[in-house]
Amino acid sequence: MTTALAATEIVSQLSAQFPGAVEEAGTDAVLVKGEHLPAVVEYLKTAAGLKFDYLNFITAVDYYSYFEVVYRLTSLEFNRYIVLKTRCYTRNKPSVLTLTGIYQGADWQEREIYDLMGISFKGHKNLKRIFLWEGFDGHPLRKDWNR
Amino acid sequence: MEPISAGALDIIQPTYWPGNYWWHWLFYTVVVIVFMLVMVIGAIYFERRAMGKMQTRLGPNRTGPFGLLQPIADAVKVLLKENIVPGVADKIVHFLAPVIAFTPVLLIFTVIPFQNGAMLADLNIGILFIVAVSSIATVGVFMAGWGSGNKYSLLGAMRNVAAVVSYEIPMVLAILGVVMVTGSLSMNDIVNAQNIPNILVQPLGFLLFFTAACAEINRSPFDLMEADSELTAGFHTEYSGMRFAMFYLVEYAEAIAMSAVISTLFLSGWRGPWLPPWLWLIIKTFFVFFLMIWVRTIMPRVRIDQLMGLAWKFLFPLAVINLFATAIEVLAWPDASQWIFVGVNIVLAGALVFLGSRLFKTGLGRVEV
Amino acid sequence: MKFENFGLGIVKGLSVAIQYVWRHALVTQYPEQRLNISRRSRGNELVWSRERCTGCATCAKACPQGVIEIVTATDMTENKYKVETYRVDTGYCIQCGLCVEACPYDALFMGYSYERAKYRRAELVQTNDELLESPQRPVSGYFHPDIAKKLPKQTLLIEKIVEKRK
Amino acid sequence: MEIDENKDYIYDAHELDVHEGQIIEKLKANSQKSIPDPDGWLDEDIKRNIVLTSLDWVIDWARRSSLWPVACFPACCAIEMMAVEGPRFDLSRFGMEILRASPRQADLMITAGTLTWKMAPNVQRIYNQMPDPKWVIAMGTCGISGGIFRSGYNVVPGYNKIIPVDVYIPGCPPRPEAVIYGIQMLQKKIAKSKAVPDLNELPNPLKKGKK
Amino acid sequence: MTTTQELTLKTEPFILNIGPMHPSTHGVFRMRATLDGEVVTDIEPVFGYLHRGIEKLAEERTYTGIIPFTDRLDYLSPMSNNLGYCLAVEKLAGVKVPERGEYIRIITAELQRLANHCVAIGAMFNDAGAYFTPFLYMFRNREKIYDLFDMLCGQRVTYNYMRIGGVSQDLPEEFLPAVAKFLPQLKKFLDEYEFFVKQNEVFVARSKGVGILSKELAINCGISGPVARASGIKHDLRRDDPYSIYDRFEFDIPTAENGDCFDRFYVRVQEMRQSVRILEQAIKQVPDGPFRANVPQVIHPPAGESYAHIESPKGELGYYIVSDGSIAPYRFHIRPTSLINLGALRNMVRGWKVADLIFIFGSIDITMGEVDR
Repeated sequence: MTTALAATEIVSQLSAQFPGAVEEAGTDAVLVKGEHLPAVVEYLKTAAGLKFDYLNFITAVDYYSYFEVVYRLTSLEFNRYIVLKTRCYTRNKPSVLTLTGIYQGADWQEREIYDLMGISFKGHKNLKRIFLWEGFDGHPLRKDWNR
Repeated sequence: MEPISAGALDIIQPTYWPGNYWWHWLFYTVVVIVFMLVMVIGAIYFERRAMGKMQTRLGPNRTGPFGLLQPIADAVKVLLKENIVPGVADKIVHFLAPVIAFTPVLLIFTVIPFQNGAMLADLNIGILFIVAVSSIATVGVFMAGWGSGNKYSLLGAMRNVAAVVSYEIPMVLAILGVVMVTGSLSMNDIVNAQNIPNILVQPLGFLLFFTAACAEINRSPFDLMEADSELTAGFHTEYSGMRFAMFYLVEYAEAIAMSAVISTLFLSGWRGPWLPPWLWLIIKTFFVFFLMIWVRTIMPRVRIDQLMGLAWKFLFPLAVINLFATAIEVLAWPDASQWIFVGVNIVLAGALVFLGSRLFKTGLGRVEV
Repeated sequence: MKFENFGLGIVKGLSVAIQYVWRHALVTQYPEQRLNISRRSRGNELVWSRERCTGCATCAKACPQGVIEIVTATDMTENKYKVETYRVDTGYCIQCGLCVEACPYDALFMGYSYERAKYRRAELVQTNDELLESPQRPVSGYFHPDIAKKLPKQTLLIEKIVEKRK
Repeated sequence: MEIDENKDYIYDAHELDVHEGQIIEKLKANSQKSIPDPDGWLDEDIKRNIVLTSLDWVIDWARRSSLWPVACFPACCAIEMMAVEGPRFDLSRFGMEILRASPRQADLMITAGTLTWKMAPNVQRIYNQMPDPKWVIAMGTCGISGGIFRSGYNVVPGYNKIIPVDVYIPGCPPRPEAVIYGIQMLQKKIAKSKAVPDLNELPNPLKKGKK
Repeated sequence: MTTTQELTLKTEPFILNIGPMHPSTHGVFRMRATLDGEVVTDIEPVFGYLHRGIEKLAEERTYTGIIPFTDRLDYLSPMSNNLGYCLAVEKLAGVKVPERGEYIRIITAELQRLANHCVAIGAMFNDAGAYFTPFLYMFRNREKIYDLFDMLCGQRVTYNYMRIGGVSQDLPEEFLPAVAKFLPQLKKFLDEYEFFVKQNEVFVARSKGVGILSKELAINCGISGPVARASGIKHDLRRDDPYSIYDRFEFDIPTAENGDCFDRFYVRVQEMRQSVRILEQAIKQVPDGPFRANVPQVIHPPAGESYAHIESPKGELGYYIVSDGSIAPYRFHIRPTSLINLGALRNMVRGWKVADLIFIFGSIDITMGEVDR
């Protein structure tokens, strides 16, 4: 059974490693500040007892007042998963740090989020539209996008 | 059955049968062209029905009784379609390619004996003429690939040139084996000398020739030139209408030509009990053609570097050894009956195939990039 | 490329392919031989029964695309709204069957026949009386088990290849 | 084998994409109205005034009994197209199993799948590359009207927006028998089309400016 | 072990556009391959030719109205998509599915895995060049499974069969005997198919050692399903994170070591045998009783988010749904198994020839509906 890594246990470990990185810890989701994200993910991937080496998916949700980018990592060895979230509060040109350095699987999913949601990923080598054509105006998955 | 001396048969079938040279030429030209067209239409129908049956489905059976008019419908439709020449294409080369690809195939049929001595030209260098003429078709195919200005057809044409060059050698060496046993190059003499069909006398020769012929005429498992799963439609991607009909004709005419050559060289052409001799030739041609269809049904395509590897590392050594062994046999027992050859050659073929497949290995085909 | 077992693999493949030559080809030659399609088959049209329909438009709400256009009278006569127009564009309906499932009065059925190709785009739109049930427009047993029982049993490729001519 | 990393080919990927984007925008702008169905022959057929010479009949017979479909398989209807080509509902009985991959040799386009605006220029180019006597069958609800994805921002509401469609087969996806029924309807249409243009209707090049 | 052949001839690379409409790109997938002669030096995939914007359209439809969408995502295995979506919404709305509904779902999902692997293996042979024969042999079984699904829900490809809380209609009485009759036929066919194909010299030559995907690269790219198991990753959601009632059946997970095209083919054949084993156990234990929890057609799940993933025939298929309490989901995201499985295509293909590029792409078995959504 892929058990969720208890948020409380991980939050203490993370705030010890990266002071101020964790904003709050929901039931099984950990809210991380944007600029600490790659460091936290790197730590989760390489730490001895954690070994979150498998990135399930990345998606983004538009909550009108802020954008939330959701990451789900799984550790194949210990059969555990954890959900990380970051928020960016600006509506024009929101941006998050990229994870392509850590997971190669993140490349196209980040391009998809940039294409459909408009969140740009700083440090992504090839950030272009993946589904729509270059001249398409706007990002369709935003709540305020009308046809 | 002792060989029929040419003289005895003059009463039935003088070599220049209708007397005057020109009548003979006219009669046989008509025979060759009609034979080729009818056989190609039969081949198209036979292939689509046979492959259909082997794939648990039926072939075309709605146009005409049992679908017999399907190839005719295809021909009429394709001839009447609009002829599109791409703007990028090199017009003259694009126009000439099907002509140059088609004429050599027609020439092969001139030398194939329908009956004892009954062929357009009883050349005494018959088989050499066939080998020489059949490699001109490659020029036509390459012109098609280059002329249509399309990257896919260029890739297909380049592959064709590479394949035909490599498979010419095992093919010729396999023919040499047969020529050495019969002692003459003329197709008619080859057939007359075959009291035991050469497939028994030269089993390895038959295998090599069949494989090399399949590679030359772009039949599976070597159909890299018109590889429809990789290069959309290979070298004739940009051809439509009449010119595509010519290429479609070339594909099947070459298959029928090679089957006729194989049945003449290895299955003792028109010789056979009860039925009239020319009917035997047609039956044997369709049998060899069925072999090609049968192989095409199940075999995936070979990659281009494996194609080369197979030609140079597997067929070529075997062909040389086979030639060498045949030479020794012909010298050692010049007058003995050929049944000794049969025994020795079959054992030799088994040993060579076993040894060859044990030693044969091509590289992995990956280039460090 | 290695011949591990000396061309035996090719011979095996040839032997399997040749066996199908004398086996029966599993083809139903469509225009002449026809299969009994499934009893719950969702054919390419909707069948609507005017008597049972009360004009409640639950089907129009349940349709994900809004294919069904229904216009009813405003007043209720013996607790039914008289339906003036009931239009379905079969070129736009995807036959997902959610409307048949949602209809509380079993007034809507899926069609049973599939030969509905047309030359003109306009002919695909069917309004009121063209939607009623008729011998040319049989009814399928999708979400109607009683109708399904009356339909012929389905021809399964597992059992037999083609429906024997009766 | 040294390949210089700074790829200085004729055009780089971004330039290609921008150019493709412009083509799509231009196509999207001028294909809002759907192309009228080529059904002129249907009215004449009802009025019984289609007269076919025997040559017409032979050419029509040849054309309708060897229709070669082009591979146009975007989405789920492609699975049903495979089933039609498959062993149970065998399309090769109609002589149609030669699936020409290149549009040059094909004469029937069965549009098996949803058409998106990004794909529309390619489908139009394939249609234009097909040699002349060519027909189109709009297979499936997505081909007729965009179907379940009609309100999507990237979906063309029906193939008849960009290419003239001869036969519409509803269904999502239509059963293989429905596809064969549609193909037979197309064959009826071809059987009635005039293949050989009669001479007096052709513009006479000698008479200047008359016709 | 890759042997390096140093090409002495300096050839000028050219870009070959393996365009959206290509006979063996399994739909509308486009690759800009940079070729040096026959050798592929670089490919740049272009997506979006089948992007229908399902995630945007789903935000305007009720939870039951989305089920026809999930049929059209991975149109080679719609039943698995339905199952994944229904599990996600049931987790969100807290609906308990009755026993009979669970068993019907498992039977249909495993039948769908058989049907999907049929086309996957058949299409792979088509890309290798075998002229449709292995594909048509495999398609016969898919036709048999079409009949079974046609009997259940009336459609051959887009089933729209599962509902939130169970399935839409009960099994007809002749369904289970038909499945019981189908399974031995399939086992006999699988043996004949292995005899027919597994030792074919040319197929072995084309697939052994071609397009190797190493285990670390597969994990790093997030690859799942038969492609990952062929590279040695022993991860199968039916065993590691058992959803619905998979923990009641015993079956094993076939894996292979060196992750080349042959292993991907052979893992799929073995997976078909395991699915037959599961089906044999499942059809014996189907209980009677309700097949569907009583859930209205339009439901209001509580506000919140949920993610449920299943082992679809292509890999880990997940649905991430955020609901704000209304009748339509606030955000509907699908974990695209095929898109993520393609992540390592560039590393697997560089250095191989054009023929291998097509064959390796075919061995990953993707469906464009799931890639572009």
